[in-house]
Amino acid sequence: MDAEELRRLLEVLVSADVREFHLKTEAFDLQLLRGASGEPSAPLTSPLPPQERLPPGEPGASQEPSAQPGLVPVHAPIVGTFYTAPAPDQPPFVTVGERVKEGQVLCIIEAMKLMNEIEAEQAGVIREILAKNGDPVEFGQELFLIET
Amino acid sequence: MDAEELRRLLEVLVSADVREFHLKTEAFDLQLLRGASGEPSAPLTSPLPPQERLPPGEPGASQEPSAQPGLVPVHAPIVGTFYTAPAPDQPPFVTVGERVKEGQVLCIIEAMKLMNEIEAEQAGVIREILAKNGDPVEFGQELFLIET
Amino acid sequence: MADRALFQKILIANRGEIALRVVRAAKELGIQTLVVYSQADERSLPVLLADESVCVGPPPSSKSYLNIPNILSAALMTGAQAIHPGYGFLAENPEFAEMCRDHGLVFIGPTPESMHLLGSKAGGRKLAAECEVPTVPGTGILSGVEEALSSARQLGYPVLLKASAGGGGRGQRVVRTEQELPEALAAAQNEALLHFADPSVIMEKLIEGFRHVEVQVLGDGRGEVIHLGERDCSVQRRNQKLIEEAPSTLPESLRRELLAAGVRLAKRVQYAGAGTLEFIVDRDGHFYFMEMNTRIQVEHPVTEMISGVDLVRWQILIAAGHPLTLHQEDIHLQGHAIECRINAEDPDREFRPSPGHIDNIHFAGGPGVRVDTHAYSGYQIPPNYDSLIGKLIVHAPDRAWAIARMRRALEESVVEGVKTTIPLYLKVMDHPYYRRGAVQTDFIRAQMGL
Amino acid sequence: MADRALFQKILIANRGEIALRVVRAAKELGIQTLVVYSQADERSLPVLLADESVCVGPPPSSKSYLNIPNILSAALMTGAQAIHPGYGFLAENPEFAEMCRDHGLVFIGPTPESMHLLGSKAGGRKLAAECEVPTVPGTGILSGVEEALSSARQLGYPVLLKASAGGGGRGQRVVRTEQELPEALAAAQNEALLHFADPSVIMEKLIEGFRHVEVQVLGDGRGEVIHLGERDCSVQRRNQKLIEEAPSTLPESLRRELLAAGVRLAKRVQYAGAGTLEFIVDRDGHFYFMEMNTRIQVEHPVTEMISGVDLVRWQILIAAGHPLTLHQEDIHLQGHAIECRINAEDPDREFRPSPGHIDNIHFAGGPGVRVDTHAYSGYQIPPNYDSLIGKLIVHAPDRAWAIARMRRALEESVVEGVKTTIPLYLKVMDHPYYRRGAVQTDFIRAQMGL
Repeated sequence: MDAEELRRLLEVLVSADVREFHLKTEAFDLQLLRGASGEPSAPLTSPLPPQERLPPGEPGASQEPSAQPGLVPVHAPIVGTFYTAPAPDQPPFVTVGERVKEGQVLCIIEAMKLMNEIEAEQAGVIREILAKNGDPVEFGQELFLIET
Repeated sequence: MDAEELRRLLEVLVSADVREFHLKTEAFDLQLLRGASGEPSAPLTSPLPPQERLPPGEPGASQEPSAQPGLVPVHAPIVGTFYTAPAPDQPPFVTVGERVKEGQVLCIIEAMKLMNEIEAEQAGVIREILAKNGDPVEFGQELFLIET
Repeated sequence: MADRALFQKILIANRGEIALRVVRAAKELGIQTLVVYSQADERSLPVLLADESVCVGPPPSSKSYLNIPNILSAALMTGAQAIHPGYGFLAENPEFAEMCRDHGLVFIGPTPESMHLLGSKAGGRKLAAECEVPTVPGTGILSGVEEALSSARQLGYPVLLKASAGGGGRGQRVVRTEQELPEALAAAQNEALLHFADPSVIMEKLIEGFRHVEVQVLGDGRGEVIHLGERDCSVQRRNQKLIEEAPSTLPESLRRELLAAGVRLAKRVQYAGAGTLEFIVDRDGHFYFMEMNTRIQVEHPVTEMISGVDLVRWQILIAAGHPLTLHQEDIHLQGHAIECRINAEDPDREFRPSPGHIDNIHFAGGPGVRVDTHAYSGYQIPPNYDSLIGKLIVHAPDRAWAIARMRRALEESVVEGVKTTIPLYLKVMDHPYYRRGAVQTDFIRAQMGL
Repeated sequence: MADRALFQKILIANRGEIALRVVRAAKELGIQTLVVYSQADERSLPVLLADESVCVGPPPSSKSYLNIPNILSAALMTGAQAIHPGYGFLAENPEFAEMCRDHGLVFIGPTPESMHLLGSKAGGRKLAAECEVPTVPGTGILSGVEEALSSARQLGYPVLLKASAGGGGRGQRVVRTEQELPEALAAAQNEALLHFADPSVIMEKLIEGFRHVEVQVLGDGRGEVIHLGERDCSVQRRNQKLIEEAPSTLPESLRRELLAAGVRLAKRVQYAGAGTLEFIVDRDGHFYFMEMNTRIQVEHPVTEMISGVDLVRWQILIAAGHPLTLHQEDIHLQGHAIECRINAEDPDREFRPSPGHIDNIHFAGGPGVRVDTHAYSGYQIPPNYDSLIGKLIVHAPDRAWAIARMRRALEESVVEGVKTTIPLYLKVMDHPYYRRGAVQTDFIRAQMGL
């Protein structure tokens, strides 16, 4: 086993997040231990009693990014009130399953009495609308998932 | 395996964050340990600035037990002043290299103006005397190492 | 006075938060600290923070914190001049105080003589009579069933049988009818013998529904005694205090009477150092002297917060022969203070102790918050001692604000790895009885169902 | 007053320890808290402890903590009635205060008008003249080199050039000879333009060797103003305060004059809320008014400790229209308080910021210790903001005791994972100059060589 062979082996182990590895063949015996202290280190991250933690359903930039493959989230670029339609009596800008073009208006965020149109940055199909009409949304909150 | 090969091997191991590595082939046997003190990282155990930590030389029950194989420590059973001899002008009870019997007096610990004789619990050969004549000793402190 | 040479080194014969409290006071006075400890406490904060430490025995307290020869040896061989006993363990042991004196060591506390005088319930009762301070109507040590029966008839049922030497509720028996009395007396005597090596039992009229209120005093040992107000310690569970506050919510005139009674009692014995006179106050506003604790109390910080007086510093100063330069007119009690004892216990499982590893601990901060704790992230709570891991104390201009402050401080505090009493205290702070200041010692059981 | 309906909800437009300080004050008043935050502060303590939180932008403060539209939107859409700006960021921005008013939100601070009036050095100088409070001899805004040369001749060298709109030492130039002046003026104007978008520069006589002393006031906006004593903030490094204390060690008569001058100035503008009047005091005991900070200061806790007054609570009450029921005769300053700012900086490497992961943090406790920190074990200090991770404050009956207490508190405090200023402060507490109370603003450089 040469260095190049070992390098390739390690790449595979790293990508699989293997921490301990032991391989014995006739030619060699390989043992290795990767990564920090071995311990999944995070006992210290929450200085708060459970009752103080953010309820999981609450809107927040803290939401885990929806990392489904092929789905691109649209984030709120400003803080304000989310509207799906230009006016209460009008149809929504977009609906789930609809194909949108780059630059097409997806919603309005009202901030400081100004209506800000939020446009699609990429073309694709609306797969999910994550905010409800009239919801307050914060900076960075996911509003739509678009399949590109 | 030459130096250049080893260097490349190490680069690969570092980039993969390998901590312990053991490779044995017909040609060689390589073991290595990377990173911090090798100690299982305990960032949380010491709430004290370094200047507050016990100086390593200080007598203390905190001393690591001398875990040499075949050596049995004799611990101080009481707090007091350690004396190697029955009186200042007399020879010590025991010396290094001396063979002692079970029940033989090894030293005196003076506590509350009383002289307490400390006896060997096992027969063996005195390999080390860990306290000095006149030292204050605390409960549990190691006084002698006896090879049994 | 911090500049005056006092002791050069003191030995602290205790553990946990009170050992740390004494280390702090000594450091601020420029006195070297020597902490003695058991093998279970080697990694505890007072041991780590003290200038020196000496291991005096294995984990069981009978072999370490109560091991008088080892503790005295440690003091003598390291040149400590005085011993602070904290609370519990040797703090109220007159023999230990005497042995300190015999070995030329200063015991930081009252004289053995006043400890003897005040140590038993019978002794306290006699002293109270001399000072015209009311005690619960009752007897001296009962000679037998005959005397017990006639005394009970005189006092009126229900009555309470108590070990004369006891404390903490052990050896107590409530007797509601004459039929129960003979058997209850025998049982109480047995229990007293078992726990306190003394079968002496006294009888008292049973007071049902009362508050526990205590007076903090400082005496100079020459007859000068001042009080630093009273504390209400009625939030208890099985005779264990959980929450204390100062001042009490008693009417002003009653407070004044209580405080004067406390000072009168302490003066009578020429008390030296910090002491506490415990009273019960019944629903009708009658108060009765129970006993004197001749030591610092767990709950002393609430008094420190409202008085601005450092009680542990004064214990050391007085023991060193420093005159009590504080006079009653210098004491101005301000605002309201509350202490919650954070115990590693599981309130949902009958307060069973929950020792173990503290993965993470984070106490509240900000204005008016004091934290006295020996715990830290990574600390292993030994199973050998009591479950107190810290005290959260708040001070505010008035009681309502102090409750609001305690509420927010409890919300900020986190202990991960072991169960604590914090969730219970959050409920107490919201409880209308507690908020009204109308809590009796049965509150936790009767009002909170625990 | 805690019972009176004030605001139902306030928005806190800040981060770190001061955001937490405001959360605490609001909680104790029973007011709902909404903290706005940048993406870098999502796991910060004020965000975690607030009732609600809204992300208002990415890490750079220009896009989050200074993002007025997003902050106002957050207030409007969540129904907050008032905004507390903390210190820094938007705290002294009169336009922001005006925009709050325009949108029906209460800005917790003075009126935009008094902020305008006090915002510039030239404005402060004019006000001082009207109130007969001395300022450092100097000029108004310089029209050009001609005026600068003649003014300098009149004042006598050395002189100091300063940006009129500036702060924090930016745009300042010391000029010791006539030859240097023209070039220095041009440089100062350029720097002023660059940092404050305003090239206006003033000239002052340079005072060498002085103390920084400041007066804390509370005003009700209707002409009633009280002071809460002064603070000495002379332990600085590059114009950044490190250690503050209250009261100062100035002679009593000088203190009285200073305090009276501070109250006079604040009364003149009918000041509303908490404010600080900054003075320098030269070696001869002359004092000069520098400027007014129209906000809460980092070092406000030392004043809270000696006065027992909760300044942030009063900011909220006054903004809500509550009368200032505190009068000057109610204020009794007691003892001595010291604050050390714990910065994540490396004192051995020119105080370079040391952001990163806090593996373990443990602050001191016990009597007379207050900790204001937003840090916790496991907290990641973002590199985007200042390096303050906490404030350690002590209070004791006198200054020597306060120093001893701070010393022991610093020894107890541990921060693992990042470098802090704690080791430096331990040295300061032992330094004879500091202990004597004879520290000027050049102390850290001149006496400690840093």
